[in-house]
Amino acid sequence: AELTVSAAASLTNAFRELAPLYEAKHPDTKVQLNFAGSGALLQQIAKGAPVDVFASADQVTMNQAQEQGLIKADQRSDFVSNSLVVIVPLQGSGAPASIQDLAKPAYERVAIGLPASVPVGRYTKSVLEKAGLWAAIEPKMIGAQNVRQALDYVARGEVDAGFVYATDAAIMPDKVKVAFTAPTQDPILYPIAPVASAANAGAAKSFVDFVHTDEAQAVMAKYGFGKP
Amino acid sequence: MADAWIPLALTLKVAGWATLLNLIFGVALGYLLARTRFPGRDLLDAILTLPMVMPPTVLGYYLLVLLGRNGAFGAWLQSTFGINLIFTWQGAVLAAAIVAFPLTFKSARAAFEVVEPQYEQAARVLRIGEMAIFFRVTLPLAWRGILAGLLLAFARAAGEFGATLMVAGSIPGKTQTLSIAVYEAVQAGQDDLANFLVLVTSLTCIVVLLVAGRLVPGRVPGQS
Amino acid sequence: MADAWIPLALTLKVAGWATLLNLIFGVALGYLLARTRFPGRDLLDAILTLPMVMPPTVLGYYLLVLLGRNGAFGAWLQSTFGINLIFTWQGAVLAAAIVAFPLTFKSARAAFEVVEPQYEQAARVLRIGEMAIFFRVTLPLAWRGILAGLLLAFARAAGEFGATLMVAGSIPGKTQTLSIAVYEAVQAGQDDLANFLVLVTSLTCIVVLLVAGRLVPGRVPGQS
Amino acid sequence: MIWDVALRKRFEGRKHSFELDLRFQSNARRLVLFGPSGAGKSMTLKMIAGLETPDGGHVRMNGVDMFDRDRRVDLSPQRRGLAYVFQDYALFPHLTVIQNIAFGLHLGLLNPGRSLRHEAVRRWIQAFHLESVANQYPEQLSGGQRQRTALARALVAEPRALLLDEPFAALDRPLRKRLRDELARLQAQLDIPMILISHDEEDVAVLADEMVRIEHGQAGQASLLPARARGGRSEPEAVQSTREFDWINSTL
Amino acid sequence: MIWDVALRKRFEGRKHSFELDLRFQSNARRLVLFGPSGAGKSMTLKMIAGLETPDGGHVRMNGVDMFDRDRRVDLSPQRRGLAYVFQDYALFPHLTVIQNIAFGLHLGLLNPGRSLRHEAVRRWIQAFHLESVANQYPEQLSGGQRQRTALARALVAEPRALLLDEPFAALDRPLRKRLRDELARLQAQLDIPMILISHDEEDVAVLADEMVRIEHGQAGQASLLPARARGGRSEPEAVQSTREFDWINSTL
Ligand SMILES: Nc1ncnc2c1ncn2[C@@H]1O[C@H](COP(=O)(O)OP(=O)(O)OP(=O)(O)O)[C@@H](O)[C@H]1O
Ligand SMILES: Nc1ncnc2c1ncn2[C@@H]1O[C@H](COP(=O)(O)OP(=O)(O)OP(=O)(O)O)[C@@H](O)[C@H]1O
Ligand code: MOO
Ligand SMILES: [Mg+2]
Ligand SMILES: [Mg+2]
Repeated sequence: AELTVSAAASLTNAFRELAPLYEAKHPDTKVQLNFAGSGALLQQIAKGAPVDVFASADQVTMNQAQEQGLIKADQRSDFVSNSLVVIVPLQGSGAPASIQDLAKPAYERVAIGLPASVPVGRYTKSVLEKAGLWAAIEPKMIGAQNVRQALDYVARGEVDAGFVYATDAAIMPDKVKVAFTAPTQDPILYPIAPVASAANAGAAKSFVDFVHTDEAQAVMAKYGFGKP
Repeated sequence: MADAWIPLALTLKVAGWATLLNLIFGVALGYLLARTRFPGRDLLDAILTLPMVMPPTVLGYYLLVLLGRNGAFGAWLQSTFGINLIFTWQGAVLAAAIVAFPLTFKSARAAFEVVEPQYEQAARVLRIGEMAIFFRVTLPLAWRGILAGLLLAFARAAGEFGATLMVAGSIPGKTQTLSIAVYEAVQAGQDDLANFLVLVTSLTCIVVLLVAGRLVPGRVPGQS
Repeated sequence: MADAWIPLALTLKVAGWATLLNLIFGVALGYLLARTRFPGRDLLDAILTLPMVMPPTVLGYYLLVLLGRNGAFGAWLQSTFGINLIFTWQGAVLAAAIVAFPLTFKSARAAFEVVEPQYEQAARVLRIGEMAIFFRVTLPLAWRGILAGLLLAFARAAGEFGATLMVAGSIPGKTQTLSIAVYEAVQAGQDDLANFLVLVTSLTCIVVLLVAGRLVPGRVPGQS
Repeated sequence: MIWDVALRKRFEGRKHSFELDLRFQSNARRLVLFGPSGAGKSMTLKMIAGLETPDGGHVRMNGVDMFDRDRRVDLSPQRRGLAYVFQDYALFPHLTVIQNIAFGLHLGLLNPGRSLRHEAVRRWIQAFHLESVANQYPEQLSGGQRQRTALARALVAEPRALLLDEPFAALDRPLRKRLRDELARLQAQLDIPMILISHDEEDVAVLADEMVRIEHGQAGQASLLPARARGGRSEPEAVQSTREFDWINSTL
Repeated sequence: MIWDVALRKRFEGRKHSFELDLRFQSNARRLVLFGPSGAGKSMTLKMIAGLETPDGGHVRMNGVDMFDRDRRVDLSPQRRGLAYVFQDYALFPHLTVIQNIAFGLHLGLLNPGRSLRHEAVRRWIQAFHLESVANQYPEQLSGGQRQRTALARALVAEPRALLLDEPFAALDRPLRKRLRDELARLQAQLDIPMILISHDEEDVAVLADEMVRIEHGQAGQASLLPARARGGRSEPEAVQSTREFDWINSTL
């Protein structure tokens, strides 16, 4: 049977490695991975796309799915954690020591995921608002369509700093360096759940269980994700 | 990197079908608007151009609303024919065809408009029916302009990913076209893979465009 | 919702300039390829069509690589003229112009190809220079086809957001165009805002297309 | 009555307008429309063929209504079945000479092939000396070759009647004479009515039984030409006998 | 020597090819090219005007090289400054009659306006009876009106020489006579050489000093016509004096 998993774009590399492992254990199941921004994935499911498992990058999106009755709420769980970091180009001169430093004129441009639609932007905005810096930083903001675009901007030296997940920063250690971790109010936890209308409910549940196994967690850790 | 083959085949299939749909509907509507006058003709023309103006993702969203199991048209398709277009390559065809539609339509209309009506009249007095006149006189004389539009439509359909991603998803081997694969490679920071896939895309399209350009005779032999 | 005004104005500015660039380069290259023969002409034609085939985000990525502070061309621009295109509306213009370029180019080439060379010869024996012939004979006779292409290019430029977003960043009031705003609203699930912005976009484009269509006379008065 | 024609049509130009309002009847199998440039001859012929719609009036041939404003009859050009040779040829630019001539013989959705299949096409190509250009496109033809191709294209379909708008204008003298004779012979063979626009008095002399004079959009009644033997007459005689047309010289 | 022309050119058709290889010299201010359809007359005139490039040979006018393959001279049509009236008119479809005629008087990047500004344009419009259609587009003209517009367009620019490809073919007889006389008078006034292609013996009679016969792509030497008074001669006389052209009837 086929099992369709819709996963947030930031899970791309890790889930591509997970799928064969799961298939090895369940030879009669073929995993089909579908990656996009969490928001787009939610809309697809809401409009009736044949999805069995939904893994989102943030709680807000999963909450919306739950409110609309799209997922099996009783089988929802958080399976990895991530952290928000500030990165700067590797060749750049110095790095900010704290979030306050970003307000200094030396940092002309800061790449941030678009707060309205990108989860990482949402986290960033709340961190900056809590620090009372949003008004100062917003004019410097270069909006990114997703987290990887922000990463690209920093890697190419087009901006002076950027907010990304630790997992993204880990992809390009030769181009960016992590200045510091920005503490978020709530921990960044990735939720996963079987879709309510899943054609393959048994397999969906078994996949959700699978991502919690040590074997799967080891793979996730390789890509920089933490335990929930 | 041999993986490029499957998305490539899928891309050609999706773009090919989308171009075919464009050929039929774009030419028909282009002809209609070139040759008939009715109130609201210009407005209809502008509306038919709108898919070009919408960001593809947004278009994809509206398609999703329309075609989804819970959408007006999707529900009807499902209950009547048992067809579901979401997350299928046929859905990708539809999305790509709609995004590319204005290209064929506009080119076809412009091409039909410069065909001298006198040639059609000459065919009429030779007792050739209107349908045959269209296929034997009007269409061949407008063909160059239409072809230019079709090639653009093919290219656009092959490169489309915003609307396609929304409607068909990005399922490797099933709905993941080359351009979605490129997009994901760029997103994943796999620059080498991205460059390779871009090369494959470019070469394929160059070959298709070159071959298609060859298939069509010049306006008249002996002309440059 | 009055917020729509600023991105709307920006969209019109960006699409307008992009169309202007298209007019100049698309018409020039379309003419060149329609009227001269050289080895590799068909190849050049296919290459000039490639921006259509690339997913815009990918195109934007390559533009970033080229035009960025550390990019080959960007570094030269910066050191020579002190110009930086990344994250400016001019950068958005460039991205939109490149994405839309094949539309104008292909239409222009097809339109020039159907102009009877005899009209140009008639002008030549009347001692009119080649440049004046182009503007007084060739261009007016090809104008309908070119205009169809330009309108498509305008629509595409107005709707572009993948490449634009990449090159220009989405700086509210500075580089956030209407289609980026629509995209965000859709992504954020703000359906009402999205619908409203789509309405604004659609109406604006319909008005622009209608007005532009009016400005141009039909092929000849008395013709339908 | 072979031809019973009454036509009204108004063209609005930018500053001037042109108004056509004429009627004529004729029993002549060979009728010529004659008159100064811009008088409305081509327009009249087009309305007879059904290529322009008159504002009012009627077109009747052998008692059959082809157009009648009042009775709401308006046959399509196809159903009228009148062959038409255009003043500027209107050859299909994407077809060779052979294909152009064979065009009306194929009724399907495809154009005739490039090879010579039809006996009738072969015959007309020979009659009009088009062998050497049979595979060329209109653009590659001389003016005369174009017109001969147009003529052959109209004739090959064996139409119900033949409408010719200055068919010999671009031809040289010997060819004109030859084609004129060919046409006269054909006329006798096929036994179909013919209307011809011409400025050439010799055309009138050899090809016309009656003549309708059109001027400023108006027609005089068809005037019978002096009785004469059809076909071969010596040239000077023909020139002589057309002196009667010198009225034209005084009208302009 | 006014005209010294030697031309070689090969056209490759699909099955047949056409080869032109001719030379002629003439001191006639009024030269006519005469010959059967498809012989290469239009082609020759186009090569003289610089609109087609010969494979070899030369074109000299009044001793000035306009084209010489061996000396690598090839003046552009603009620099040759020879007015040309096309066999199928080639009127600009996007311009009115006034604009078409005024076309060559404006050298800038813009087309002339729709209003009558130039005295010369007004004069030619009157001379050719085009007043009533002055603001119409070519598509709205009768065949004769189109040709007269083309003629006026060529003449208004006061060219160095005048090349006319069957300029009177589509005209009716009185108009043809009138324009022919007008042209003859203009000829005398402007004092420029003229080459004319015609099948019409009366054209030859009234407008030609010498005649070059072209057949199968080859030309005989220019043959002087019998001495005659230029301009006004009565018609029958002209017709009479062209009997000498009856050779054509025997060649085909
Ligand atoms: N592009 C071409 N390819 C092949 N043959 C051509 C081409 N253009 C012209 N020809 C041939 O060249 C010959 C000469 O043509 P041209 O137009 O000079 O004839 P012409 O003497 O002016 O005849 P007419 O009196 O009928 O106008 C014709 O037989 C024509 O078929
Ligand atoms: N669309 C139009 N708008 C305005 N006037 C027009 C239009 N079409 C034709 N005319 C005018 O109608 C008149 C008749 O044209 P027609 O072609 O019938 O003349 P004709 O008798 O065939 O002349 P010729 O012998 O020169 O071919 C002309 O004066 C022409 O200017
Ligand atoms: O992985 Mo996301 O949904 O692009 O932040
Ligand atoms: Mg006429
Ligand atoms: Mg000729």
